Parts: sequence; C-alpha cells; structure tokens
Amino acid sequence: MSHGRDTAPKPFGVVAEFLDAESLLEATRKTREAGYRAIDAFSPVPVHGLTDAIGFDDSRLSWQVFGAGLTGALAGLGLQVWTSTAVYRHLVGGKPFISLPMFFPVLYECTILFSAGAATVLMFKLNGLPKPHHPVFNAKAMDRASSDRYILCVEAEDPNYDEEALTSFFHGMGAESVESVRTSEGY
Amino acid sequence: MPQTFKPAANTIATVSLFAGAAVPFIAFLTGSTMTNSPYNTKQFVPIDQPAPFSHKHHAYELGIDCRFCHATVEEGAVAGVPATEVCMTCHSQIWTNSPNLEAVRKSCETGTSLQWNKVNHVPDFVYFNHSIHVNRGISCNNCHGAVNKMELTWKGQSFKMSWCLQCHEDPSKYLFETEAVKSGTISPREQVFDLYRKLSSGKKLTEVEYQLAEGLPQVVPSDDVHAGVAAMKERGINVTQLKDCYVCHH
Amino acid sequence: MAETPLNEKLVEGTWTERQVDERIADIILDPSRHTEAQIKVPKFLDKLLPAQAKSPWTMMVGIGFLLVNVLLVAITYLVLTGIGIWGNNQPTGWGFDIINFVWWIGIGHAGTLISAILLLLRQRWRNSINRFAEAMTIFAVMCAGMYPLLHTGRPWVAYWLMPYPNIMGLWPQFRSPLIWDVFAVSTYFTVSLLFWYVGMVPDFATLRDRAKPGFARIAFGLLSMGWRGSAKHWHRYEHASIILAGISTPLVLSVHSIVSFDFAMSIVPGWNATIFPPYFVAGAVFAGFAMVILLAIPVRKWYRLEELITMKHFDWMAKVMLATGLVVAYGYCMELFYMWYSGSPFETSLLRNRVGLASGPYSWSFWCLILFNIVAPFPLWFPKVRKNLTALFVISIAISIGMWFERFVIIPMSLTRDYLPSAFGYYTPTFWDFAMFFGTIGFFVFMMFLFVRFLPSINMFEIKELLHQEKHDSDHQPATAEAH
Amino acid sequence: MSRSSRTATFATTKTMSRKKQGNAYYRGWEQFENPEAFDRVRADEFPARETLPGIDRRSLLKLAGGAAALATLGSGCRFQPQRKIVPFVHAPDSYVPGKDKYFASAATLDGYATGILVRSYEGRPVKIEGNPHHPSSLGACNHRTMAETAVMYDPERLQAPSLQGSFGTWGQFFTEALAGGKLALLTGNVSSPALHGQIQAFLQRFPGSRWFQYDAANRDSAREGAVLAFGRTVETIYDFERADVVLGLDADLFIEGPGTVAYGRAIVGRRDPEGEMNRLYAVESAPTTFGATADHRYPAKPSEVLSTAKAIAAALGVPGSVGAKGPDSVPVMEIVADLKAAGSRAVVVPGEFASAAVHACCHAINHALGAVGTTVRYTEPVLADWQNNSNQLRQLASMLEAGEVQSVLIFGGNPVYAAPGDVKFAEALAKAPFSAHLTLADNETSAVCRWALPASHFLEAWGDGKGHDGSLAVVQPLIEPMYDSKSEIEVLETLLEGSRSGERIVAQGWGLSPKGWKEMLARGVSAPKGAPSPNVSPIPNLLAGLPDGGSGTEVRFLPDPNVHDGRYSNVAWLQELPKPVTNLTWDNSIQVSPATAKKLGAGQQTKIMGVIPFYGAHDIVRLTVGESSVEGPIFVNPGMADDTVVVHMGYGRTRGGAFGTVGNPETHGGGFDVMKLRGTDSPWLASGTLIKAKGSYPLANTQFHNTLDVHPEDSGRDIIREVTLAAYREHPDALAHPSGEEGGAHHEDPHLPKLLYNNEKEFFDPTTNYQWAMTVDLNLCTGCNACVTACQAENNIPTVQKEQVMNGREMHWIRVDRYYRANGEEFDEANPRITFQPVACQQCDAAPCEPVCPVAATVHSHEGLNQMVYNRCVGTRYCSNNCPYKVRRFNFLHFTKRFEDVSVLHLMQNPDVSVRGRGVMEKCTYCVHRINHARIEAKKEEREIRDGEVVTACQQACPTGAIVFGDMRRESNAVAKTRASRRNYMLLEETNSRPRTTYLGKVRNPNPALEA
Repeated sequence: MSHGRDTAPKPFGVVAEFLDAESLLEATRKTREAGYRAIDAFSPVPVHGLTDAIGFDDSRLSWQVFGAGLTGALAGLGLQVWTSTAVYRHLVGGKPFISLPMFFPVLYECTILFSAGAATVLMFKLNGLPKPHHPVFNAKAMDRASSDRYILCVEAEDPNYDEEALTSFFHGMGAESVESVRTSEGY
Repeated sequence: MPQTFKPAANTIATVSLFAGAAVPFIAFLTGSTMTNSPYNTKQFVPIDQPAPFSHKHHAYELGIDCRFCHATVEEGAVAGVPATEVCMTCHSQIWTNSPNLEAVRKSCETGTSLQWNKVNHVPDFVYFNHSIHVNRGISCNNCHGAVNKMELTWKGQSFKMSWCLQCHEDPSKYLFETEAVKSGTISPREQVFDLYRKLSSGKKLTEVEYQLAEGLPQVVPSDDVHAGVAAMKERGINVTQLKDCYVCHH
Repeated sequence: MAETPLNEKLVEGTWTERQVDERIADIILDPSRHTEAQIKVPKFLDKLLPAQAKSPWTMMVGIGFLLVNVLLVAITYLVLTGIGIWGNNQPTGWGFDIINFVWWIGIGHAGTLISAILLLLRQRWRNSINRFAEAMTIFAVMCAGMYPLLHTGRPWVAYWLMPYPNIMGLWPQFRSPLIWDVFAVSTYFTVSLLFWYVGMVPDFATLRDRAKPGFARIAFGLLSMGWRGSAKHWHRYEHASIILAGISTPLVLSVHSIVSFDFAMSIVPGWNATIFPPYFVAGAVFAGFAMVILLAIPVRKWYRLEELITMKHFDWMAKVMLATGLVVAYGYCMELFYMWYSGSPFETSLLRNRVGLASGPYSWSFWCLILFNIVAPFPLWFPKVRKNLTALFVISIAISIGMWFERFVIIPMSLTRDYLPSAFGYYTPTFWDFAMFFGTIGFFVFMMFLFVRFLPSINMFEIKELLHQEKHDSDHQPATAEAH
Repeated sequence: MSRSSRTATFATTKTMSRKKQGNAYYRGWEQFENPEAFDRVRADEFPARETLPGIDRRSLLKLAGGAAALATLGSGCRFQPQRKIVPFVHAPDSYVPGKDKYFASAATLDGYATGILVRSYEGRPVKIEGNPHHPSSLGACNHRTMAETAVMYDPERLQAPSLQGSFGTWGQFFTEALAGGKLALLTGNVSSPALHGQIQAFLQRFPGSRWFQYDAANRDSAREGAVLAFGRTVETIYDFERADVVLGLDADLFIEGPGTVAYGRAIVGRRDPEGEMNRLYAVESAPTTFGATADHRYPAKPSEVLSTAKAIAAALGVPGSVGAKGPDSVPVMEIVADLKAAGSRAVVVPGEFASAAVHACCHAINHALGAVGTTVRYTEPVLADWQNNSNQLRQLASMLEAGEVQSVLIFGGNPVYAAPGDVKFAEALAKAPFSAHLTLADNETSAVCRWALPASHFLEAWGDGKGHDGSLAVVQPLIEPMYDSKSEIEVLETLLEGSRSGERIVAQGWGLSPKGWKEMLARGVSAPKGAPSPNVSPIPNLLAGLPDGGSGTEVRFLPDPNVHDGRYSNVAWLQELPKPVTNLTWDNSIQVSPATAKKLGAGQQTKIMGVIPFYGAHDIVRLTVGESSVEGPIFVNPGMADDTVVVHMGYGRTRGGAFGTVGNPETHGGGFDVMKLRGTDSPWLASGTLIKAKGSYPLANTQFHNTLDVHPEDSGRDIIREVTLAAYREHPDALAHPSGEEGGAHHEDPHLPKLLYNNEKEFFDPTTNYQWAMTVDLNLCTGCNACVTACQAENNIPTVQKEQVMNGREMHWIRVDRYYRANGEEFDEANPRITFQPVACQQCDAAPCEPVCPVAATVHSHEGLNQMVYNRCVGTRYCSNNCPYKVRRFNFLHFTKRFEDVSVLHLMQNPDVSVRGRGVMEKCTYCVHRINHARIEAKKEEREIRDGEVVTACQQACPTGAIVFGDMRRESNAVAKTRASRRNYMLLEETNSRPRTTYLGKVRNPNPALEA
C-alpha cells in the first residue's frame, strides 16, 4: 500500500452463520439469486453444490498439472537420453545408448513427481495461500467455521453491497447470527 | 478470535516458503561454485617455493628447453623435477651470490634435497603419463597454462575430470601439425618444443601456432580443425578408446 | 447452541461434528488424553514408575526412543567400520539391508493404497484409517530409505546416485534398477508427504481454531497456511486431491514393481522372475494392512477411538489381507512352478534348495514363509475371526514376519546358491544386522507415536463429510447412495 | 596427515636408524647415491604412488558425507595439504621415475635355487616372476617363490642384532663368536658354491669346528632311496617331455620338491589332445594336484603305495621281488602293461616324502623299464655335501648334550621348532654357552639362542645357488638391506676376518671377466654344463631287503603346500592361499578319508539351518604317535586312502609372527604342531591311532564341500567340459558343442549367442581397437595356485584373515575352483575325480554386472574389458549379485588398512595399481596396467602392440602355460588360435554373457583297459 497504513476500519463484508450445510446452500443460492456476486461461503467440510451456488468454476488446475506431468516426462527422458548419448557414451552390458525400455521407469517417476508437486503447489497458489491473516477471520462466526458452522459472506466489493440490507436479508434466511466484518488492512 | 496473525504474516509466510524452496538450490550453487573455484582447484594460485624459480625467466626469456630440467617427460610417466646439481650447472657460474638461490646452494652443500611445493597434482586414482601426451604433440601449456609466462608457477588448469574429458573426447582441437611435421622433418613431439623455442627467440608464429605455444583456449580456424582430425587419423589416435575408464583409472 | 446429531453407519454411535473434533483434536490439544489408559507393568516397576510413565504413549515413545538410539549406534559403527559388520559376504551381496528395505517399502504401501486407491474407488471405510496409514507410509519409507543409503559401501558418496552436474562429467547409469529405485522411492516419499500434508491442511485449520492462543495455535495456524474453508478452496482442494490420488495410484503400483525389478531384472536364479512385480505389489498391500491393523488395535483402545475405527473397518481390512494374501500365495506357487517348468538345472536345483528341508540350508525359511503367509491368514475366511481383535493381531504379526521371510527367501537364499557351485556360500546375519532392523522398527514406533501426539491421527473433515454423506444417504434412502 | 607426509615420516625414521647404525638403507642395488633424497622422491614425486588412498581423504569424506554438504556437492572437493616434490641432489644416470626395471636373481628353497626375474620400482622389488633362462623356472614360478617379496617386507623382520632380547651390535657378536670354542655351524641344505666355499674356509680356519645341515622339509627319502638302490647318493632328474606314461607314487610333483615348476610344464605340456598325449597314473594316499591331473588315480595307504611299487617291480621282473602283490585297489597288472608298452618312454616317480623304500623301488623299476637315459637321468648330487638331515640334527643335539659343541651358529631355518620329536634340540641348544641364530625374523630358535641376528633376505644380498638340474644361478640384490642385517656369506666373511663384499665373494667363485659377470647378471643363470652322469645300477636283490610298509592307521607328515615347514607362516598371502584340493586356509588339519571319518564318528558340519554360525565346525580328533599326541580338527578329504592320516607341518608355531603364531581359532587360526610327532628314523611316516576328542574347531575354507554333493539334477550345470581322448577323437566338437550329449541348456552355436540388440559394430569395433581375450586350457591347469599368488602380488590384493575368509570375504581376484565329479557312473566320495578350473573375471561382452551399476562404475571398454572404476564405486554390490561367476570382490572392511598403517608395506605395493579402500568393489582387470603400459610404448613407437607383449600376471606365473592372453583380432595371435580350438567353450554360456575368457575343455587319456 503506497499511501501508508490506513488505520480507519473499512467494511470487509457481512457474514452470516448457519448451523448446517443445507441451510448454507439454500441461503447461498438465494443470495446469488438476489443479485449479489461477491459471495464466499466457508464450511468445515466440502459442501456439494456450494461452488455452483456461489457461481465459481475453475478447472485450470487440471490442465496445469497435465502440463507439469508432460514436462516431467520430457525432462526425465531428456535427462537420460542426453546423459547417455551426448555426455558420456558408456558401453553398458551391450545395451544400446538409448535403451528406451530401461529408461521408462525414470521417465515415469519424473512424470509423477512433477505432477504431484505441481498439483500441490498450484492448489495453494490458486487458492491464494499461504494467507495466515485474512479479514474474514475477524468475524466471530469464523471461530467455528472449521468445526461445525457454515458461513456465508458477501464482501464489500459487491456492487450491491449494503450492510443493513444484507443483515436483514440474512436474518430472513434463518442465519444463526449475522455480523458485519471490518478490516483495517488490505488483503 | 480466530484472527491469529498480523497481516504481515502473509508476506512472511510466502517469502519463507520461497526461501525454503530456494535453500537447496542455493546450497548446490554455492557448493559447486566453491568446488569449481580456485579455492578448491588451486588453479591460478601462485605457490611459494623455497627458491623463487621463474619459469618465465628461464623458459621464455632465456629460452631453455623444458626438457633440460624436466628430463624424463618424453619417456616416463613423470616429467621429473631437476636434481640440485642441474640448477648448479649454471648457478655455480652465474648469480652465485643471489639470495634467491640460497636454498639451492644449501642443498648442494649439505646434500639434502630441496623441497619444492607441488603445483600440479593429478587427483588420486588417476594414472597420468606425460610421455604419451608429449609424444603425441600435446603442448605442455595445454595442461599447465602459459608456464613460460609465469613468474611463480601456478596450476594452469583445474585438472577436473570433466576438463580432461574435453580433450579425450575429441583431441582434434588440441592437435595440430606445423609444416615441419607435415613434411616429416620433425616429429610431433619436437614440434611442441620447437614452438617454444620460436616463441622465446621472437620468431613469428602463426595464430594457431601461437595459441598452441601459449596454451591458450583453442580458437582454431576450421581448416586446422580438419588438420587436427587428419593428424589424429595419421597417428592412429582412436577416439572411442580414449574415453575408456581404464585409460586413466586402474 | 444446538448441535445437529448426525446419523451413523460406518461410524458407531451418534455424533455431532463438534464431538468428532473434540474426540480427535483433543488427542493433540489435551495432554491428559495420553495418560488416560495405563499399561500394566510388573510389580517391582509399578512402584518405581510414575503414573505418567505407565501411559501407553510414554511407554511406546520410550521404547521407540531407546531403539532409535540403538539405530544411531549401529549406523555410526557402520559408517566408521564398513559393511563388514553385517553378515553380507560373497556371494551374498545383499542380506538384511535389502530385505528390510523391501519389507519397509511394502509396509508403506498400505497407506497410499488406502488414501489413493480407495479414494478413487469411493470406499468410505477408508476415512477413519487413511491418515494413520499415510503416516505409516511416510515413516515406513523413511525406514526403508535408510537401507539403500547405508547399504552402500561408501555412503558418503551415495549422492552420486542423484543426477546433478558435477566436475567429473559423470551421470548416473539409468539402466540400473537401483537408479529406478532412487527415483521411485524419492518420488514416492515426496508424493506421499505432499498427499499427507495436503490432506491435513483443513484439519490444521480446525486445530488452529480449537487451540488456545499460544504456541499450538500459531504452529497449526502456520501449518494450515490460512485455510479458511472457502467454497473456492474446497473446489480446488478436491480437484487437487483427486489428481494426487489419481497419480498416487499408478505410483504405488510402480514403486513396488520397480523394487521388484531389483531382482526381476537380474540374472540370478530365483530373482529373474517376471511374476515379481504384481506379486510384490500384492505382498506390499498384504504387509501394509497387517501393519495398519497392528497399530490400529492398540491406538484405538488407548485413545477411545472404538466408535470411529469400528469392527467394520477391521473386517474390511481383513478381507483385503485375505485377498492379497491369496495373490501372494499364487505368486509363490507360480514361482515354484516355473522353477520346475524351466528345466534349467540352476532353477531346478534352486527349487530343490527351497523346498527340500534336507537339501537346502535355508529351506526352513521357505516353510516359515508358507506357514506365516499362507497358512496363518487362512482363518480370515471366517467372519468370526475377522471380528476378533486378538486373532487379527496375531495373524497380522504372522503376516509381518512372513513377508519378511518372503524377502529372506528371495534375496540371500537365491544368492547363496546360484550358478557356480564353487561360489556357493552361506549367509549369517550378525548382531548389527538385527540392531539396524530393530532400530528401524524403533524409529517407526517412535515416529508413529509422535505423530499420534502432535498431528491429527484421524482425518476430521473427512469423518465429518462421511457423517454428512451417511446422513444424506439415510435421508434419501435408497436412491442416491453413490451420488458423489 | 597426508599420505605423502606419512611416507616421509617413515623415510625419516628409517634415515635416522640408518645413521645410527651406519648402514645405508634402501637404495637400489646399482647406482643411487643419495638414498635419503631418494626416499622422499619416491614418496612424493611419483603420482603413481599417490594412488594409494590416504586416510586423510577417507576421513575427510566421511565427515563430508555426514555433515559438510558443501564439501560433497562438488564431488571432487578435496582439501589437501600442500604436497612436496623432493628431487635428488645428484640424480643417478638414466633414471626414469615411475618406470619399472627387471633384474635376474634366484630364490632358494631347501637348497635348490629357482631363477627369477624381479620387477623393481625406484629400487624397491615389488614382484617376482620366473626367469625364462633358468631350467627350473622356464619363465614361471610357484606361489612360494612369488611370496618372497612379502617375506622381505615382513614388518616383523628382525631389524638389529639382539643379545638375549636386548640390543646388541654386530661387533659385539663377532668378538664373542671368535672367542668361543668348539664351533658348530648349522645351516640348511646348501647348493650355493659361494656359501659352500665360505663354509669350507670357515671349517679350515677353525679346526675342530663342525658343519651340520638340517631342513625340516628335507630330501632324506630321496637320498636314502638312492643309497638303498645304488649304494651311493645321486641326483635323479626326470625328462617328462619324453615320457609317454608317468606313474606317480605319492608324488606331489607340481608342488613339492626341486624342479616342480619345470616338471609341471613338461608333464602337462604333453597333454595336448591334438598331439601325442601322455598317460598319467597316480597312486597316492591323499589327493594331490598331480593326482587330480592324472588319468587314473588310486587312493592307497602309504604301505600300499610301497606294495604297489614292489608289485610293479615284481611284474617287471626286478630280481628279489618275486611274489610281491599289490593292493586290491590298484590295478597293478594293467598299469604294468601300460608301462611295459611305453618301455623306456615310461617313468615311475616317487613322491618327495614317500619312504626311502619306495624311492629305491622306483629306481629299480625305471632301470627295469630301460627309462634311465631316456626319461630319467642321474647326476652327482646338486646339494653340496648332501647328508641325511635328520641324522645331522640328531648328531648335533647329542654333541651339544655332551658338550662337544660349545658354540653354535645357526644360519636360517628354525630347528627348535622343526626338530623331530626324538631330538630334544631346544634343550640341547640351551646348554650351549654361545649360540647365535641368523634369521629373517624372530622365531622359536632365536628365542633359545643367545644371539638373534638379522639376516638379509636374498633380495637384499649376493649369493648363488643350483637348480634341480644343477644349473648355477646368481642371486643379486635388488635393494640394499633395509635393516642392519647380513647375509650368511657376509657373516662368514667377517668371521674369517675378510673384507670382501658379498658381490666380490660370489663373483670370485664364478671366476668371470667383468664383462662376463655383467652379462651373467643380466641372464641370471649360467648355461648348464654337461654334468658327469655317475654310472649307477641297482644293487642286486635290492627289493628283498626292503622293509614292509606300516600297519594300522598310517600317518603321513608333509610340509604344508603353502607355508612349507613353517618358514612362510608369517606370510599372509600364503596363509590365505587355499591349499590345493582342500581349499583350506589359515590352518592345518587332520585329513582323513570319508570312510575313516565315519568309522571314527567324527566329521564336519555346515551351518545349522544355514544361519547359526557353526560353519566349518570340524570335530577335534586326537592323533597319537608313540608317546606323543596332538589334537586338531578333522578334515574329511574325499579321495584319501582309508586308515590314513595326513597332517601338514608348519603350523602350531609359538613364535611365528602375527600371522604365524597360534591364535584365537575363531579369528586367527595357526593350526597345531605335528613336528614333535615325527621321528628321525622315519620323519614322513608313522603308525598312529586316531580317536575322537572333545569339541570342535572352525576351519576357514574358501570352497564348501557341497560342491561334492553333486545332485543328479546338478549335472546339467555345464561348468567343466571333459571327455576322454577316444571320445574327443571320434567327436572333435564334443567339447565346444556338447548339446545332445550331456543334455540341456545350450545354444546351437556357442560362439555367437544372440543378443537382444545387435550393436556389434558400434560397441566392439575390431577395426580400430584391440580386442583382448584370454583362454584357460583346463587340460593344462594343475591347480597349483601360482596364478592366485601372482595376481595377489601384482594387484595389491589384501589378505583378510581367517575370520573374514570364514565369512566368505576373501579378496582373490582369481580363484581355482575345485570340483569333485563322478569317477565313472556313480559318484564315489572315496575316489572322486577332481578337476580344477581357474576363474577370474570373464570380461563378458554382454556383462550382467554393467547394466545394474547405478553410477556407471563398471562399464565396458572399447577393447572388450569390463572396467571396474574403484573411485566411482559407491559399493551397492549389485554387480556382484548379478555376476553369474561371482568373481567380484568387495572390500567389506578396510582390508588394506595394514598397507597404510604399516609403513614398510607401502614399499611392497605395485604403484601401477590402485590400492582399494573399503566399500568398493574390485575384480580382475586383465592386468590393464600392463596393457596400458604396452599401449603407450607401442604408440610412442607408432606401431601396434605385438602378440605376447602384454602378459597378465597369472599368465606369467602359470608354470604350464594354461593361460593365454592377447588380442584376438589377429588370427596369428596365440589367443586367437586357442579360441579357435575345437575345445573352446564359454563358461555358463546359457547366461549369454559372452565372456572374453573362454576355456578349453579337458580331455583325459584313460587306459582303455581300465575304463569300465
């Protein structure tokens, strides 16, 4: 932040707490139907359909991992072919310099290693992690979001953001509690 | 409150993750840089000697043949370091009072050997034979650096295995035949010393000859690379065999 | 606040999500959980030891620690003195070192199998035991990894097996199954570690939120990387999990296949069998499940996890053991059959060596193998046995021993009697062989109980998910049981 | 501490000791003027020396492996101290550092000299090889001779005169010696004219002084046999090249007695199936290498050997032998028929340690056959003043007892240990007021003597000696004495108050011109002179006077095949060398036949369940002869005669050095002493009893008895191919293509099995590269083990000691496999056929070891060698596992530690071969350093390596020329010819490893009349 630390708390969003996944799912759908777009939902377990409900889809991971795997395969094969032909042409037990069947295991393992590493790293990267600090943690309800509470949040950047309207909207859907979260930090 | 961390933690966490991932790479790079550096290889590090012998003076300025002192370089595995009496051949006549030669005189008087500090040391488990290299026309300076320009001597090359292999892979770049060799007047071995002789007597050398004599990196014109290949064929140098492990390790 | 009780099926009793967290997370957050159970000790020790020392956790970690020290001494002596302190010789280049390597790698396989293959197969019963089994994989692979490193004559240059640019201009020789091992085992370890860690991230968040402010909270906060449980997180998380499972499955199959290539690619009679890869993989699962059972039975009792790790789980595991045990038995039979069928004098005399009690000095070990690996698991056909913890425990021990003998039969037994009778030999393990072996067992136990103490040993979010699913199933009976 | 500084330390201490003693240490014999500088030069200048791995580097790498990642990452990282170059002050002429030189000399054993060539680097003798000019050597030599370098470099050699355990000086000794009266000189048998001359001068100078000769492994039987037969002593020399039929009676022709090397070559040289093969019979009580080579071998007790001899004599019509009948087990009539058919081209040879009666019979038989002049000739004795050794010692002892001898000077030997039981020599010697023992190392005798004097080894001293045929060879030193030692002639010279140098004494005796002398030194041996043959004929009615053989359990005392009479006890090479046939190391044993062992209720067990380390637990049995008895481990030796015991001398030493002295049986060995069971009247043979005693004893065998357990299914293991001459003539391809005959797993074309990939051209380019190959002719291999010792000396192979041999970790790069096979249809452990097969790395083209190495430490050379690069090896041992021949050797422990710790052993190492540290694999390299040397020389001369220019160490040593090595591309090369032989086959060819070492199948020449 170039303009220095802004200490005045800014609104982050309105957070509603639900007791079970079904209520959250329903509330989310309704929120989206109500025209809100900057929605996020937090749950202790993956809730089927929630992603659709907040209108989110991202399948980049699969393709990127595939790319990484391919890179691994080529790297593995390339390493073996390069070292056994260009670098030092060892005569080994009468085998050809490029012994493809014998090069397969390393190629294979490299593919897997690269894919697995990419899957993990990319999962965190796409999720924007690590992020130990996050404004949403300022919400009291988030205390149990990793245990047994289901949280819906409409963030302040939503064009239709209106704290009071949202509070009543959430209460209307049977939220256990609703609070508006403020943050003094950017995130 | 679930908010456990300050906002700065985000940056710290990300940076530490990247740093953690970088540690092995940095360690590897540091290690390999150190290994390849003169700190480890002792390349380019002039070594103090009991008597400050100058190859530049003797070999280049005075033009003394290498073999005058390194007498067994053509026939033995070891080039040989001269006995004190070889030094005294001249130095009983000239520079007889030079303080630089104190150690040599003392050795001669007492009959105890000089203890030179070793400059060029082939790694353990390597069998190196000077005679075959010299007989094939490999210039001394190719491996020892421009010794004829050194005041105190240092190790001119790293003597790493990968360095040896450069030539054993394809010696054509390091082989070259002057007209004299081609016409059969001198042997490839003589060419080595002939070039030094020409160099110190100020005779004009061609670009390639100069490079060979100086042990400079071989920027050989393509014609001469072909000449090198031809020379290899002529001398029956068999490249496939040269890279066999047993050539140097047994 | 109201808690929604969830229904039960694989998990016994009535649970709320909060209760699941409590039961599991408190193992870490509440030290008193470790002293709840007490181990009966002999009378003279009873008075000497404080109550805390009699807790199973202290006991196991203590024993583990002692053996870790034995291991350290053994390794130090080994590195200072040489492989000669072991029983290896000419012709038996490999003995306990590689036996134990293969044994440990095999044990590790159950973890990946449970977490990856059963995940892909949507087997819900994996949920209570997968974390535990994955930890086992990690530690077993660590134990295994020690052996190839230390079995080299010059372990201080064992890094030459890794490809890296160097001043010698030399690279590994990629046709060697040992290089494949290096790649397979290091990949296996890395992928298992990633899988394990990724699986724990949501649980770390739970722990972070449950922990009181302090060290634990910060530690789990960092480990969780700021996991918020956002729907977007979950979306990519599930994606990544499936991908990891998807690549771990061929990985786990490849790892033991490659380990078996150490033998199958050679020309030693008794090693060069094409059947090795499948039957090594089956054997690995066989041994791995036995080890899961061996660890799950006491831990479940000591930490009151009976409702989470139920008899149904044991039943399933026993069935898997039975199935893989049969595959392994088939493997042994085919090995013997081909020895006979080959007609090669080297193979037939090996067969005689292996089977004939009078003609082979090590044939007793073959019959031990048959006893422990084929006869002992036979009672698993009976449901009653599969539900009897004592019986399961005993059978699992037998299988662990049997699988060790399998490698003994393959490795030294074949090497001591190969081609030239003049080069025949004997193989006698020494004290240090055993010290290394039990040292690694100690290391494994030590690490497992540290794991139980400091990391969530049962996957909380998956148990909760399971409870949800089962509730869902019972709500919508019977229509969409496998909807996911 | 760096290697070089350690070596320098050694040099310095030696220099100091030299100064103190005023004796020049460690110079090449010829021209080095500045030994001090020279030491350092050797230590520091030659890179070859630096291939010995240093502790510094090792420990550094250990540290690095544990902690310093930086140090290891670069992989070549070595932080080494500054090394020094220490040149001469005055350099010798024509001196090329690092270049080897050969000098001719001669090694003497029990009086007989064998010509040798000694390879020397910078003035230190490193390897002994045979001298082609010497008739006893013909270019080869046996394991004992080659081990002499180890004797010289024995760190436990006596370094200074010792007076009753404290320091003395030579001056003191000479003063004392000259003051003493009633002098007696005890030496071994002497053939050296120089020494004999000195002794004669000594006897003249000191009237009343006496000279006695005693060697424990003496030739009394031969001497007394000749006396019995002819009434006088003669030297019997055989010409086996002309012998069509040879019968050996307890004759260990290839190991014991003078001329073994030459005889081996002559006998086996006649076993080419393409030429005229001789036929060998052996009647012997214990299997020997000769018996194993023989076409017919019959176990017989010593008494039966004698009766066989008598029966043959009788059948040949030797007078006085009418009615003599041989044992049932020996088909005397058939043998006689064969001998008769060969007539003068037959020969009957008695064993060196058979009884005098057998010797006498053999003389008679050879006469009757008319063999004298053809296959046997007689000369005057080679030994000067040849006496009955046992009587000599007995006489000396009684004179000592009686006080008739007051001063004794003992030259070499170890009579206190080696005296027969009825000569109480130690007690007698203790009575002498003055006694001195000139000895290489402290032993039982020097412990009793007042003076222990350091003797110069023959590689340090001048001398001469006669070979088995009387040819005279010169002994020239390769190195100045390393310690304050003197040779025998030098001691006598000082006692004679002369001042001639050793060289002068010897040269004077030879009476050559300086030029002639120089030529003599280069050649090493004088051309054999036409020695006069005494005209002898057997005493009439000789046989009637011969005694009958013994009865009951007959005990044979034999010198050990390796450590001989104990003189080589402290040579680890020989201790660890598997004894022929039994393959026993580090111990002696009580050898009996399987049936006798069974009768005794004693035996040997293999490991219980294969694991519990009772392997080699041999029951202890008690052997009693007369009053004395000894306990020792039993060794069941198939093929021995029943009710016969063979025990070897040379063990049970109490002062034999680190390796020779009896130690903890679990780790050390050392055997038991049988010397005292012997009697002077019959030192080689006795009647005894054998009972089982308590306990067991581990013996270290390199090969197990289960090779004997040839299961029918195992016969398919096509390891040794063997046919009879008749079968070979009928089917010449029977050896190369045995398929269909011996069943099983053979390819149709054994010379070109298929590879998965066809890369012939790319990999093994015969147009530009040499293609090395070796053949081993099984017909010529006698199993004498010379190749093993040669290889050990050449390649710096460490010994591992008994415990590690029991663990199966011996390091020999070449081993001689022994197989017991069925002698006929059924396998009979009472008389199996014994075959030897030397196996070293087979240098497979499609080597199974190569693809499994993870770090490319073993890869193929373009010349067909399977290269093992020690410094790249990480030690996974996978290559060894995958080697079907199991010829790879792993340094399980730091076996070469002794080479590094004991400074004198630095000097013994061959600088052309790396000394391997722990944790690396090693194996036969086809002596690649010799190949490289030849290649460099050839390249310098712009030519190809000539056939025969590269000789491997094993090939060089092989007395019979069984090993042929060379470039197989040229058809004219020897190895190409042998490879083209119809007997050529690959060992384990079904593994398709395509070895470069191939074997020529064995062809036996049995007597058709005896083939069942």
